[in-house]
Amino acid sequence: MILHPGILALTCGTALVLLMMIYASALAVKIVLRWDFSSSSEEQLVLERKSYLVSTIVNYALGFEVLSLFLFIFTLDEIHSLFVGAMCATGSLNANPIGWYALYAKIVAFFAAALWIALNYLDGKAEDFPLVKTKFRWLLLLTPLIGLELYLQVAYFLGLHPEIITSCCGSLFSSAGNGIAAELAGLPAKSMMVAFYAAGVLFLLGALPCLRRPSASFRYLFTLLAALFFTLAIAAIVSFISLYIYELPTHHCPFDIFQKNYHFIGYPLYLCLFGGTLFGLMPGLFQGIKRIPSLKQEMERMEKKWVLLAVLLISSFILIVSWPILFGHFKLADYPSFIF
Amino acid sequence: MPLRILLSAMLALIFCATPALAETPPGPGPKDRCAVCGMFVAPYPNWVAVIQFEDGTNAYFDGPKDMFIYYFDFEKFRPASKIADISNIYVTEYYTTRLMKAEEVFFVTGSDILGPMGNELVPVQGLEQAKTFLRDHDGKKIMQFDGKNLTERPADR
Amino acid sequence: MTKHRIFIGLILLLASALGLLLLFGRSSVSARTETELRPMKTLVGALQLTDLSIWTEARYTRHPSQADRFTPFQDFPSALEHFPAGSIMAPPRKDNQRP
Amino acid sequence: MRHLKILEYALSSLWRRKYKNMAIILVYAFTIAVLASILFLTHALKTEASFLLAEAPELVVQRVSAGRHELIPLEYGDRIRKIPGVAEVHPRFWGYYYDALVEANYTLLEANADHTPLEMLDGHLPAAPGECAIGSGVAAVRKIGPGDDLILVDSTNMGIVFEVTGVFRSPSDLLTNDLVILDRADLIEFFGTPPDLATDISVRVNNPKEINTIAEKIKRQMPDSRPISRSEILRTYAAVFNWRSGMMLSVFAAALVAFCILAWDKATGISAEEKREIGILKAVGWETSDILELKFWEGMAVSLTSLLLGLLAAYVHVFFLGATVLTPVIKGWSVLFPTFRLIPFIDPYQILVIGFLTVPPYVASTVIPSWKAAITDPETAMRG
Amino acid sequence: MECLIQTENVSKTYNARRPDEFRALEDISLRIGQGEVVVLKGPSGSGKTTLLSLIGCMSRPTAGSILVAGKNVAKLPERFLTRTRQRTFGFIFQQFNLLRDITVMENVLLPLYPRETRIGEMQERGRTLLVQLGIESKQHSKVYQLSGGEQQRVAIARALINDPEIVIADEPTAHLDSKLSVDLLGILDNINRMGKTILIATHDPLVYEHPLITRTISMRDGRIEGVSTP
Repeated sequence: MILHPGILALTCGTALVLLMMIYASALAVKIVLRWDFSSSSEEQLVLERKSYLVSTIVNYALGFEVLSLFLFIFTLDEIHSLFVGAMCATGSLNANPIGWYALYAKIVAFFAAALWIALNYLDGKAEDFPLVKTKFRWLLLLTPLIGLELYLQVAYFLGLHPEIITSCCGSLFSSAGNGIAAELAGLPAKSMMVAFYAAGVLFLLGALPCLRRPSASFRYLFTLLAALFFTLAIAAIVSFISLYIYELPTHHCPFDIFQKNYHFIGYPLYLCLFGGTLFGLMPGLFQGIKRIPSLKQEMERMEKKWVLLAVLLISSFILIVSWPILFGHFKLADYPSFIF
Repeated sequence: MPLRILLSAMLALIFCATPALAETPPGPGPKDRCAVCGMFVAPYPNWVAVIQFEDGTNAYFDGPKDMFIYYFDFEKFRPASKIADISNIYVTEYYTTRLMKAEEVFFVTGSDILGPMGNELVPVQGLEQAKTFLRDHDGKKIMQFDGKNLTERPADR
Repeated sequence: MTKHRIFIGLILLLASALGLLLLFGRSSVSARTETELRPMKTLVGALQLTDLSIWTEARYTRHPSQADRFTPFQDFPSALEHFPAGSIMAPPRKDNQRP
Repeated sequence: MRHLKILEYALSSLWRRKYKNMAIILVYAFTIAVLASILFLTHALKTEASFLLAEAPELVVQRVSAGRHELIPLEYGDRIRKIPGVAEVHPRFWGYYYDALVEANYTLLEANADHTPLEMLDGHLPAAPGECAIGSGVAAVRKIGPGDDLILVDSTNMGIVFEVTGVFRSPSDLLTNDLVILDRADLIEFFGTPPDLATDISVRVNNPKEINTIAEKIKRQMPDSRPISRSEILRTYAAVFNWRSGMMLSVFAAALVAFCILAWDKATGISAEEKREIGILKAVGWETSDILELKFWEGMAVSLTSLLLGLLAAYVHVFFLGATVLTPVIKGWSVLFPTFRLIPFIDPYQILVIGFLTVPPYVASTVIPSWKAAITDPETAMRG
Repeated sequence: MECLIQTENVSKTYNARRPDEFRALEDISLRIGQGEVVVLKGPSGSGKTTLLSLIGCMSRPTAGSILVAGKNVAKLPERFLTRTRQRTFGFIFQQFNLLRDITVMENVLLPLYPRETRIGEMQERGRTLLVQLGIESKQHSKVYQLSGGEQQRVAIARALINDPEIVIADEPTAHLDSKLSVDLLGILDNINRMGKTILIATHDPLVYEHPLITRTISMRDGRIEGVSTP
């Protein structure tokens, strides 16, 4: 256990959010059980008012999730000096592999909270609360997710012992290592590049029929492509994009790009990727909502916006990423066999 | 046997001492990039390799590996010059972190010491030290550069 | 209808005051790195110092990095925590112990 | 547009209860200032330590006997020198001295023979037997300066007179406050150190990649030795200061909790006047979400102002006033305690952490009360 | 005459199924056309205020339907109720319900804060209204510095700021002497001339005997007792 101010802030903050979310879930259970829109009873009115509290709490929780993702990564970066051989945030994560899961949980929680807020927003657009039960049922899944995140985070920080010898990204992300991260890094850059750009083009092309035709299947496809692109993009960042940004063929760390040395390029890069993926996921995931008559029109209007936003964000992501590849000094060379 | 080792060590000492004083090329500036992969060289002073040309220019590398890639594919990287234009090749010796002539050191491959470009040919001066390094760091082969080719010393496995 | 302007102005003022302090701090960091830290660094090199001279009351507080694992116990034979500094300072860490 | 207007209203509503809100901002800012001072102080010390100790010997080899630090044979140094990659080996002589006169502990250290003049020293290091150089803390408690005599009692209970030839300048207090530098021969004689033994051995290594291998070889060849690498020293300091700030933060978090209870109380104890006000707002067409936004802006205004004020206060306190309020807490029993002339190493991360430590509790403690206020029935305005 | 408000068998019960259950309104059906000035009259506790708050979209009825400008608001979520209220109604409350510590202008502009109106336009509208009501000189005064009649005018200005179709006034003369009450009726007359429908709850004879009134509805114990047209 390391008693570090950043760790303290993360743990306390997440615990607070979890507490609030548990309270919100208790309200949600009540709402799901007792909701009866046709009733004019005062209880129904109270429930409607409680739903405001729940959405306020989730709004704050999402804000916290976004910021805490950054704080988490910065904290990892701060404490890496405590571990032998750790050169960057990745080294800190490798010091206790649970850290990776904590990070995944944080990312999933971010998407889940954002999607929930979108659902809540849509619900507010209709005059008959068509999504109340749905959204509060989903909320019951969001809370355990945050609980899991807190657990993983605490387990990670508790399991950190400064004497652990971690491998720095150099060796862990080298093709000789094992584990998912190493496999990602070990992916051959050339074929990875092809896959990444192919997925990007497919995704952008997938947007066209969504804008023209009302068919649902195109939207499902679009969402699938968004998910596919997101995973490929993360893999590509680790496998070759980071190399071009750092101009270092061994540095696969996906976090160092937040630093000043690299002109804070990580912020717009991840903002575009995460935002684009979020908007790309929504058309397919919310397709069922179109069946609700009071929301159909609103949905069709919003959907266009989402697709456009997704296309815009993802293409700027691809642009940011391609810049150093196309115009940088750095060249990825293939090494002749005589060396090894 | 010990006498021979001592002699070779002394010889190596003399070899390294004279050129180090006389004509060691200047270290890389902050703007110097590796001639093969394009990354900055200055942040990795313990790995710098330099090819010195007769006309006084230097080509910098971020490790012996890239230097050899350049050397063995010379026409591709510097079509304007010939191999004969090279006056000296320097690499940074592992234990002393000083520049030494590439012909005067042994190169150990496959070790767990990674350079900025990952696996490296680690330059070690003196056969005894090279063997120590091979043992300490899980190396695979000891190689030698004779000014033309990089060859393995088969007896040292 | 101007309160929000005043407020935003106030926040900007405070933030820029903080920003100026940080900038001032950064410039004084670079200035003092040159005038103070560099000579102090040579001092560390010349005298081969390994620790900061902050808490001089006990061995393990004066030289935390050099203390062995038993020093803290040696230094307080009867009391569990002998030195006030000990309450905010962990005994030498295990990572200082090569197995 | 809408948001700005709601902000405008939030500010005017805060202003109407200005004394109460100012009191809250002050208390909040004070709490933040305390927490931020701790963080700034420890972070500055940590950064300075890591910067300075980057010059420390790559390896210090101690001998451990029965779990305790013992004198090390000089012969170990010769064996270490043979390990490939070792550049230099120096035996070090140093020790502690308790000065009964002023009840302070000094650290006695030998002067290494070869060195250039030190900028941080007025005068010079002892060049001959009978001379000494002292830290400014020692000079202050003993009220001596260059040219004066320092009398110390040696291992045979003899008072030995050293002439002070140098005093370290006070900017270097963090390193030198309690030092007494003696000539090597003097020091050996003073402590009565047996010949061919040293306190420990410092080892210089050229290639940082090789340090751990060399440490392992030393440990293997001399099993009773304990090599301490520079990175371990640095990690120790990082851990010590993290521990320290974490510990103090936990203690002072009580203040934050107290404040949050205050905030909660203030927010729940909504007065009849406020309730009437919100009722009117809702009656004239404000939605529940508008009231929630109003409350959000109120909270933002309070916490942002307090955060900035607290950070400013902490900065001034730590870097201009030398953390005067905190020093008694961290000083402990040290007689010689350096005055902090901290170098303002702060980065946005520190500020982010402080924000994270202080704002979410406040937000969490006001969210339910402000919702309670927001659901006030508009009908109350009709009924009076 | 176009029908603007239509209630159909509206009832409102407070604290339903509890010992303190209270039926405030029972089975109210009425229609109010555009441009009408309707008075609800009856003793206190007869359900006038409850009916006004139901029509004014401040609460939902326990049963029945209420159509405001053709839209049924009986079952709307609070959010949409508020939106309808914002756009359709202006309220003049019995106790003026002004915020004491802010200026006259800020009080008048309160309904516009949560809407997308530019600040300049808001102030323009406010000033016009204050000029019309003759209290322009007081726009920067705090409410507690005003006399009762001036406060009433501020309240009227606030009710008109969002240009409502329907103005609802609950006992508007309760705190005014007879001279001021006459003035107020004059103002209401002007408002009516601007084409606005006015709904007044009162038990002040000065009001319900005024020639302006197109219809008087008498209420008692939550029921309509009788309707009279002068």
